[in-house]
Amino acid sequence: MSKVSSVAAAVEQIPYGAVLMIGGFMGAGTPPLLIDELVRQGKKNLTVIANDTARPGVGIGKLIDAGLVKKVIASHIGTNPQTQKLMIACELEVDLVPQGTLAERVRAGGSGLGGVLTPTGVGTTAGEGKKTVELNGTTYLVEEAIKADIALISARSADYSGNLRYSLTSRNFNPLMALAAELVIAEPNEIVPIGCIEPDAVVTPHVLVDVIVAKGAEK
Amino acid sequence: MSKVSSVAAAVEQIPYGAVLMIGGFMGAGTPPLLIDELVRQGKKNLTVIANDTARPGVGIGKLIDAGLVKKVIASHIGTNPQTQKLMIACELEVDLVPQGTLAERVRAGGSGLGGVLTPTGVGTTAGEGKKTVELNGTTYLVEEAIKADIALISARSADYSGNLRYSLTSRNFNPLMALAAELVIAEPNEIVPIGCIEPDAVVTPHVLVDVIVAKGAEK
Amino acid sequence: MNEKEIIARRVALELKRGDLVNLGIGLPTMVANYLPSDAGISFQSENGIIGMSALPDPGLAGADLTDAGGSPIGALPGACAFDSALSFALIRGGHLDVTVLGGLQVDEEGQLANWMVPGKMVPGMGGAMDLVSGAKRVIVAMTHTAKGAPKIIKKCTLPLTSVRRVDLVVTEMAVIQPTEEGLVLLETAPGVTVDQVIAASEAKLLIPKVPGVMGIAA
Amino acid sequence: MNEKEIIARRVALELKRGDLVNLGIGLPTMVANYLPSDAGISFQSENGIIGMSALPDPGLAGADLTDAGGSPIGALPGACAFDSALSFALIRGGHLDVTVLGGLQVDEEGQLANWMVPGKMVPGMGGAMDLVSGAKRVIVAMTHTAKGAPKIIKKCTLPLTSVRRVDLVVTEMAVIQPTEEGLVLLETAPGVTVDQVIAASEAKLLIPKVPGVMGIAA
Repeated sequence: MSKVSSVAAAVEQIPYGAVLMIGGFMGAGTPPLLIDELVRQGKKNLTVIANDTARPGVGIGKLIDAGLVKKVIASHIGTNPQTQKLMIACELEVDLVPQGTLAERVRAGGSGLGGVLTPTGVGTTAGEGKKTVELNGTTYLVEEAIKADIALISARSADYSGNLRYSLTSRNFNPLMALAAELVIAEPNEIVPIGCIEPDAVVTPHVLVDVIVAKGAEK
Repeated sequence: MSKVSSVAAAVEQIPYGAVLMIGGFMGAGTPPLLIDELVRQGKKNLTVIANDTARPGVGIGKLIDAGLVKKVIASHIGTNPQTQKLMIACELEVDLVPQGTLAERVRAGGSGLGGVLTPTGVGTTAGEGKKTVELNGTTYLVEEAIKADIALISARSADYSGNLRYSLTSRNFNPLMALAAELVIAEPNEIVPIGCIEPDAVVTPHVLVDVIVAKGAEK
Repeated sequence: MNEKEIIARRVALELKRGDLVNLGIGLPTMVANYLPSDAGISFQSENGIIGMSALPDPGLAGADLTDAGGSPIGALPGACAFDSALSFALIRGGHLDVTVLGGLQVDEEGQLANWMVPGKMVPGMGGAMDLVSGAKRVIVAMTHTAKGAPKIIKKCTLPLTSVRRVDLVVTEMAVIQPTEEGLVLLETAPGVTVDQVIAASEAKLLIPKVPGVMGIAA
Repeated sequence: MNEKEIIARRVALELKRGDLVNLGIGLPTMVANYLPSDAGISFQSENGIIGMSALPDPGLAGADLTDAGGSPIGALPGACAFDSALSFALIRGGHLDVTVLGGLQVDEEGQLANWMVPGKMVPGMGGAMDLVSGAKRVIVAMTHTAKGAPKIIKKCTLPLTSVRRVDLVVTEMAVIQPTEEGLVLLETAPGVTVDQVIAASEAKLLIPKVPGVMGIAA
């Protein structure tokens, strides 16, 4: 059975209130068609786990603009005044996580680890209320694994089985999020026949990808 | 200053009693010239962190044969009767670690993490004496980061700056170990000019590699 | 048909289209021989590849493409290679549908011991502890007895591989499903009676009214 | 030469051949402008690249190659791209030689606050907490005062970025080295007196007999 789906059909699978991981860094590597379709279908009450909320009108910023997001777990929202405004008005819950910690928490969630021990954030507000572990005289925060219902990722190429490779700084959180969600929907720039991405160039193995969206797909 | 070195000069930098990480899985991806030179120079009392000790006469098995190894930290020694014989005779200390845990411990060591929380080994001898952390009703072992003095890794290609890419199942522990040692010595099959490995194909960034060995190198 | 072949052919029936499967070294590896080439099953080798295949010809081996035992293998179209951390992220993270492993002992709680015999054989656990902790389904493929001694026993005496209950045990005599209530005898092999299975097991077996007859892949 | 340029030119002198360097958004990014192209320094952007360069021409931008602020950049020969986990493995794992960040406050213990003003500005820490915890050297590049108020103070009142002591603070007035004993005034800018620096700082400064004059990269 083909994994290829239209953008509309893929987004129809996303329930209201879903916990989404969305790849990208300031919009680069955020799947553009999936974002636009989320807005078109008006999927509400979303929890979004992502590095940032980009800018108004850009990438995840479009979801913020449309008022679809209930909660954001991110490392940075400083470039999006709308996110900050909604947060201050208590219309949007924001959980700020150090960027490297966010990457590890997503990776841990996808790797069957309970979490990681990191020195980042010890003694700061980022460490408040968290367990700590002492090892060889150093204190580490216990940073728990995080998972999502659905991951929306972008890629440079997919083959029809779902093997993915990425492009430059658009890679960022995408391969980590592909590990950490129940349903993984990938939006590649191109789809190539199986066997046309050499094994060493594949970054995300096909077994992690459930749906590949393509602009002209029938379904 | 060029990172390229002769095999002999590179191995001369390794002190007796060094803690070495050595890439490879049953010999595949273990740097052959560096292993042979370690034997030739008779570097004694080594601690070797590796997935396995391969077979007698193969890869890390050659170091065991030559009696150079004091301690092994590995996931599997079952294919090397010599390793088992020396262990039972108490002439070789062996610390057995689940393979996925070994991979994460090396990665953690190279990533500035204190360790990871894993469900693997809970309730078994692999968990004896280890700290545990409870999260959401699940018990995890605290598996500590591990580092080495020197990593010996193999690669398919290096460029002259030290960017590395790997080949198929020879990749295995090599990119993880490249993160986790003070000195990283890489043995590529070929060295290409800087700029000839496209940015997306680089697996180990050049900043991690200190020495590139080449058969015909002058130094 | 020898014991191992019976076991491998029965295990093959457990694998479904779309599954990602890891076959342990030895007997479990034989399972792949009894699947049609269009079965739609992906095999992972823990040393870092999905899409491995048998080597089409010994002359076509490459030193950089080996299985977890170090033997040369082939790759199918769509194969992908990765490092040991990602390999075990797939295993531990619940992305592996089935692991098939050998066993030394399985007990009434469904716990498996398969990685050492203290004082005699200490090969190390390799990937076994991660595989049993992390795979969605764990199938133990082993002979029912070892030199006449039962391997399906009340309580494991050898060091455990994991505290997780395995999902299915396939031997040349029977198919047994560990459950919360105990070991259920699902099927007996053709020509083997329920009483023979009971006699060859130390563990208590729960016997349904009509145990099935063990299927065997073509 | 404006304040920012003075600071950036002085920071440039701290970078050595072979260093892997991360420059924060804003003022720190300017540091790259004052290094010769053959300086042998590698720049990392935390969104996943080493070997970034300024865009040679606006017409040569690609959507998939951006800096941590989302602006298009170029790549040098030998550049390499990676995911966010490896990017922060490099930062946290001690592989990053120098990070240059902006600052809101630095105190007598050498601790930095640079990521939020409660109730006013909550941009998030982004990569700053990892950078300050993990880099081998942390250089704070900031103006000496904000609207006349000192930023070098006795004790940070804003939330800390890390409990780690930063290694150097470069302002348009002075170069200050936090040490176990306190903040040492290493250099004053050309035309700035020691007394002027003291007056513009709330923190106690340790004054060597002869503070140097601040160097400035060509």
